Amino acid sequence: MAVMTFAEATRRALAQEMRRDGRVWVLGEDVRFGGVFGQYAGLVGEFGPDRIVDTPIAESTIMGAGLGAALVGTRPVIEMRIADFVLPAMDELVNQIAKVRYMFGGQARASVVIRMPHGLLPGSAAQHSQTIENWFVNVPGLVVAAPATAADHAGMLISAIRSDDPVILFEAKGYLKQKEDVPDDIEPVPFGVAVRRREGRDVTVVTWSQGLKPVLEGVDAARQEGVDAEVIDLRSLWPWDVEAVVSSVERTKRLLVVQEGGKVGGFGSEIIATVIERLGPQAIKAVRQIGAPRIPVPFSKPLEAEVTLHPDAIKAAIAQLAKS
Amino acid sequence: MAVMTFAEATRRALAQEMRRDGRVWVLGEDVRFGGVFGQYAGLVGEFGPDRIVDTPIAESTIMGAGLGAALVGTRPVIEMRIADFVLPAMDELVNQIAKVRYMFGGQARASVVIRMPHGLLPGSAAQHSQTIENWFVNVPGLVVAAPATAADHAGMLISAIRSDDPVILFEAKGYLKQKEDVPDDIEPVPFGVAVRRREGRDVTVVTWSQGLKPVLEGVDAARQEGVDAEVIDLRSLWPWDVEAVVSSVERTKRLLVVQEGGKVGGFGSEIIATVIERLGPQAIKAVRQIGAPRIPVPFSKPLEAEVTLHPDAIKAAIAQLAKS
Amino acid sequence: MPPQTPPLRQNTKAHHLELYRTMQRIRVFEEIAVEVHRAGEFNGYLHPSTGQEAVPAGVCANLRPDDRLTSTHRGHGHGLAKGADATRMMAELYGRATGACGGKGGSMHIADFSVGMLGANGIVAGGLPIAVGAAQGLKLLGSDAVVACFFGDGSTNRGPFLEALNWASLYKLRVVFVCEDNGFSAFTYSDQTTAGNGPPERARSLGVEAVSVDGNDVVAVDEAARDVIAAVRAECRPMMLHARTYRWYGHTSMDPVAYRRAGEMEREKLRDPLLLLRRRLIEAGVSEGDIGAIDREVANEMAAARDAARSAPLPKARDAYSDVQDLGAVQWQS
Amino acid sequence: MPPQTPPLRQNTKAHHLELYRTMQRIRVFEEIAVEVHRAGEFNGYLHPSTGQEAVPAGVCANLRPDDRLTSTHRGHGHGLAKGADATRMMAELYGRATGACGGKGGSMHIADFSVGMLGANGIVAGGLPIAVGAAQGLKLLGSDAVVACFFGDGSTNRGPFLEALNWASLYKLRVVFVCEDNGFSAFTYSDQTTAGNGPPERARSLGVEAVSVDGNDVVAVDEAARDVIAAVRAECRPMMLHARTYRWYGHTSMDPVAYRRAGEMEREKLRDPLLLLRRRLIEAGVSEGDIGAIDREVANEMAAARDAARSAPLPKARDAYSDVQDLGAVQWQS
Ligand SMILES: Cc1ncc(C[n+]2csc(CCOP(=O)(O)OP(=O)(O)O)c2C)c(N)n1
Ligand SMILES: Cc1ncc(C[n+]2csc(CCOP(=O)(O)OP(=O)(O)O)c2C)c(N)n1
Ligand SMILES: [Mg+2]
Ligand SMILES: [Mg+2]
Repeated sequence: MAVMTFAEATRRALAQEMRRDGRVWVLGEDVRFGGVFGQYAGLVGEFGPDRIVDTPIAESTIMGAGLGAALVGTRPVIEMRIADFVLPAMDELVNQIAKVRYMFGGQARASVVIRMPHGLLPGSAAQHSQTIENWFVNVPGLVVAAPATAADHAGMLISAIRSDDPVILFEAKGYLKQKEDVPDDIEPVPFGVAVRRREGRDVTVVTWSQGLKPVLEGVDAARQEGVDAEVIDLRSLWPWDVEAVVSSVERTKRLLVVQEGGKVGGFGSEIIATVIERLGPQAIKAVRQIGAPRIPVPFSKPLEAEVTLHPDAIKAAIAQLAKS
Repeated sequence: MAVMTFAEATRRALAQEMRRDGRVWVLGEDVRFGGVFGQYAGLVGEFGPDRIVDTPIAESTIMGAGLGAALVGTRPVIEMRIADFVLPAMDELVNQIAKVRYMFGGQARASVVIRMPHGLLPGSAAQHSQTIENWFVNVPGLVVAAPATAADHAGMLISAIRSDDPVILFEAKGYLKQKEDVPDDIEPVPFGVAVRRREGRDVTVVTWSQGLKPVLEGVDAARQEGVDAEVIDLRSLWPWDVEAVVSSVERTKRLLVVQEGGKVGGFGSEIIATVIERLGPQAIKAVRQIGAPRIPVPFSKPLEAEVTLHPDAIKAAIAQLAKS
Repeated sequence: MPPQTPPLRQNTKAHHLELYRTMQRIRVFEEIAVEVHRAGEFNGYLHPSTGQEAVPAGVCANLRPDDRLTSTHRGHGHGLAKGADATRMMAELYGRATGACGGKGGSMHIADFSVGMLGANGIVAGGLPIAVGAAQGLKLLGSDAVVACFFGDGSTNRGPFLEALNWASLYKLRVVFVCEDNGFSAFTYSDQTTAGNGPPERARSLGVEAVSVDGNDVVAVDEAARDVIAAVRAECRPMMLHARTYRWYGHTSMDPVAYRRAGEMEREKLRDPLLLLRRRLIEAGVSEGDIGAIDREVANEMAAARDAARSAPLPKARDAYSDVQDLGAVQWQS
Repeated sequence: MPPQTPPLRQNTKAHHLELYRTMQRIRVFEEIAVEVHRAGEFNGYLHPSTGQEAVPAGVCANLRPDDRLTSTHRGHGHGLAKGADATRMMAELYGRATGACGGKGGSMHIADFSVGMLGANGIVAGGLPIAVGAAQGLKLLGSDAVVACFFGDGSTNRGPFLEALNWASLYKLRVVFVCEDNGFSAFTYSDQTTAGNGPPERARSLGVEAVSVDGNDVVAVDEAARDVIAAVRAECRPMMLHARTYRWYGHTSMDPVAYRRAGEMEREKLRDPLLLLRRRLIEAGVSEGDIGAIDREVANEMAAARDAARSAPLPKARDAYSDVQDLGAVQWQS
């Protein structure tokens, strides 16, 4: 175990995979410089500029070239800088990467990793803060991961690189420069397997990515007041661990979904709809969802607070659910 | 009343608005030719090539130029040809159009209409068939309409043109060349107001766009067998008529959502989650959702049938819900 | 003869007959496809390249089997010229289980990776970023294979054109950008939506050398492509081959081309690439009989392809669920 | 003097002093902004344009109030030069209710529609399609207003550059494409990611005439812009003004520019646009005192802007819910 930043954990994981497999390479803006969060610091020294490739500012072609390079047998790691910049690359991601294997009847594999730091980083405003995971959950062909811990960031990056499917790795932007414990040997973390971060029998709280820290705070505070909430960190959104959630809700009969992104049209609704269809409404006592209101992310602090998760609100929601 | 194609109904609505307001104009590919569904047939003759503007194949700039033109006070109708082609224009739509008013503190209005024929048209395959409404429901700043009848297509186009908000109009691609009754004077159809297409007390069926026709078939067949389902055609997805759905489900206690697009991550889950949060699970007896499985749209007919809505399956789901 | 013309092939006549065969195969494949599509034997979009056959024929005659190709929505010729099997291609148009993509793609998504044909594309300019990435991957793997990237004149107005050419130039990649300039962007003449002096000048402004050629003269295309591809491979840098040609049918097989300028089709028919080569072959002493023999072979091949496609099985419903993804794939339920 | 130099302004000295004032206002505004940002007085991204002031100053001196401007992430200079109020701009950086955008945008989204400043942009090349659309809308409305579209050298590698220039050329729109070529694309030198011979050649390949100018010489920029904007307005066609300049700070105010080439900053400091103009003014007989007076006025103006911003109120939580949309707006709940 060692304490390091999330960015450093992924840097080590990537280096490990690049040493293991010469077909793995990186393309993105400013990666030789080290990447905007230092995720690539120093890698060009070890792997050279043909494997740590600085690209023009050309997201469409960063994405599309990644696909082309995969089609001839390399394993590109596509760096998007932040998730908002995938918007100019949506055609290449959704119309091409997600579909080539299928459209071509299995002849092609788009074995790429798409790294997208997402979510709130204070002061980043409307075009640099978006959380749009559910769009990709909606797109057949894609694997969608959204880890919350440094170890999971690193482990899921390894799994993503080894996967033959295209994997979108939403990295928690606000956490990348924070430090956590990371195992010395970084092991691959599987997709579709949630982790129970707290045990409890009163309420099931489901979250992921930048939802986890405020959830744990809120849950621990609720525990002080005698309500035991179970916390499920999904870690990946497609595939996602339906069984873990369903079996917990079967016990607690109460479900709270907490997401940093917008509640309307977000993945939280997908969880609720799935659980309701699986268990039937009568098996459940109460359901709630916390997420950002349907407004763009504003710049000024008191405004930004309106789209930020607050442990107090989470605690209050848990208490309210436990009573119903 | 006159019988005409959906495309013709929208053509008349557009001409009516262009006569009324000289600031309204159209930009898109092949619009002088008449548009790929004939929605613009002959309009260049009346309004000239400066208001019916043939553009290069450049979706990013079609979208972005529409925004720029709105910022100086014109009212552009942006033609995307089919919804799949919005993918290269996502930055301009989501990062710019949806956000300018907010980011600039109310100084700007992006009063544009974005026309996107969407959904299945047989044989169109993976890149020409997508149904991605829920992504835009997730984006603050946007109005999202998805009408199902010719009259609603025309009426909502009028409302969209007159609206100061940016409005996405998902037109039912498979219906555009079909014929229906349309009033002689096309009146604006409001957003956020659903229509009850069938009354019934056993099950509430919610649908929109290309869901409506198979739903009506399935519901009518179920009625033959003694189950009375209520059909709510949402017509717009943001804003959407939560009250209409909630009050119906309060009565029927059973909810079936039918959508043509992918069920996973689709708007159906949003409806279910919203209703459950509003009424509480205990107030409801059963919930189901029908939508396409999470696979790309395949070309070959027997495969395509797997992502097509079948009235029989809808009927069966209604019968099953009524029993539970 | 212009000075850059390469020395004649060892057996020019045989080589030209092969070019003829390739073009005739494309011509007949598409004539049959249009006929049966119009007759309703399958649905979806069909974009014939009739009139443009000289470009894929001339370019692909100079590609190695391990060279790659990215295509467009108008991709039948690219596939056939690169060596894809006509029977499997026709079966794909029909949506059959035996099709090149098992029926999942149809005409607009035909691919045959076994011959380096990395796929047609339903998105205009969609192939350009893929092509440069493929070349970059090949370079990383130490291969000297070339990627032939086909695209239409209309696609030079989309952003990926600039991005991909800048990219290929920057990383010195082995890409031949083949611009099939047929004058049309769907239902609109490209000159009405395109500013500047054409694709070659755009290419040069991005550091990509460009060569123009009469895209209806297969011998000219072949010779230009030979030089261009040799330079691209040896010097490890991209080049553009800009071929002026003409689209005979409408944008799709169903488009009556009401917008065509008067007299244009009549003029262009005289510049039919097959007619031009046939005339040249005869002048060079090839007999009508030798040409007729090829025509008959091709007619038989394509009729057989059509018959095989007609009688081939459709895929099963459950096949809709395969090849989506390994992780998180949804299962078929009967 | 090159032949195309326009006749001198009626009062050149006064005009040059105005150019000086504009540049000095940008310089001091940003120096203060960097200082207080580094001190943690507000958060978010801050992209200073220090060293590049001559470009917006010279261009905007030739714009009418009803001309429009689209900007970039590095937009303080564009706003100030176009006439936006420094106090409201500074308040926006601080996220105050009195800010140009009520605190919703911050530095990266500053806009002032009252002076035709249609907004900074957090997306590289984001302003290009907007600019051509604005020009198209103005033309449709019968106005002869010009749109000045500012963008960086790095953005010429994104697709919208090609699309927008082709567009403006095609529809003959009144757009001045102002390329602020500072040599950097964020943390990377642009020459490492850009092929070809530069933005002017790219522009010409799209039918857009281009003029290059020393972007650190405000008099040269002013004179070139005068010609270009006059031609654009009178002839109703787009042109590019390509200005070579240099970025003094890092990509953001927090970037120490560890990647800067040795000796470069020292060389560039000698080409400080303010230094160059000051020297020229003195040579032309302007007194140090007159210049010093401007400096003092500007210092006072900007210090006052900072003080006003510091003490201005923050927006209220409920303000987060306004100006999203009319239909379907979510309501604030205390
Ligand atoms: C991004 C995108 N926009 C629009 C279309 C619709 N479309 C299909 S082909 C075509 C014309 C393409 O012209 P060109 O590139 O010259 O190819 P050609 O059809 O002439 O072979 C258009 C507009 C599309 N498929 N993709
Ligand atoms: C589409 C997009 N990609 C990447 C970024 C991150 N980014 C912000 S500014 C910048 C560099 C832009 O270079 P240039 O256009 O030359 O402008 P400069 O910063 O030099 O003024 C980058 C890469 C972005 N904002 N938008
Ligand atoms: Mg063409
Ligand atoms: Mg720059």
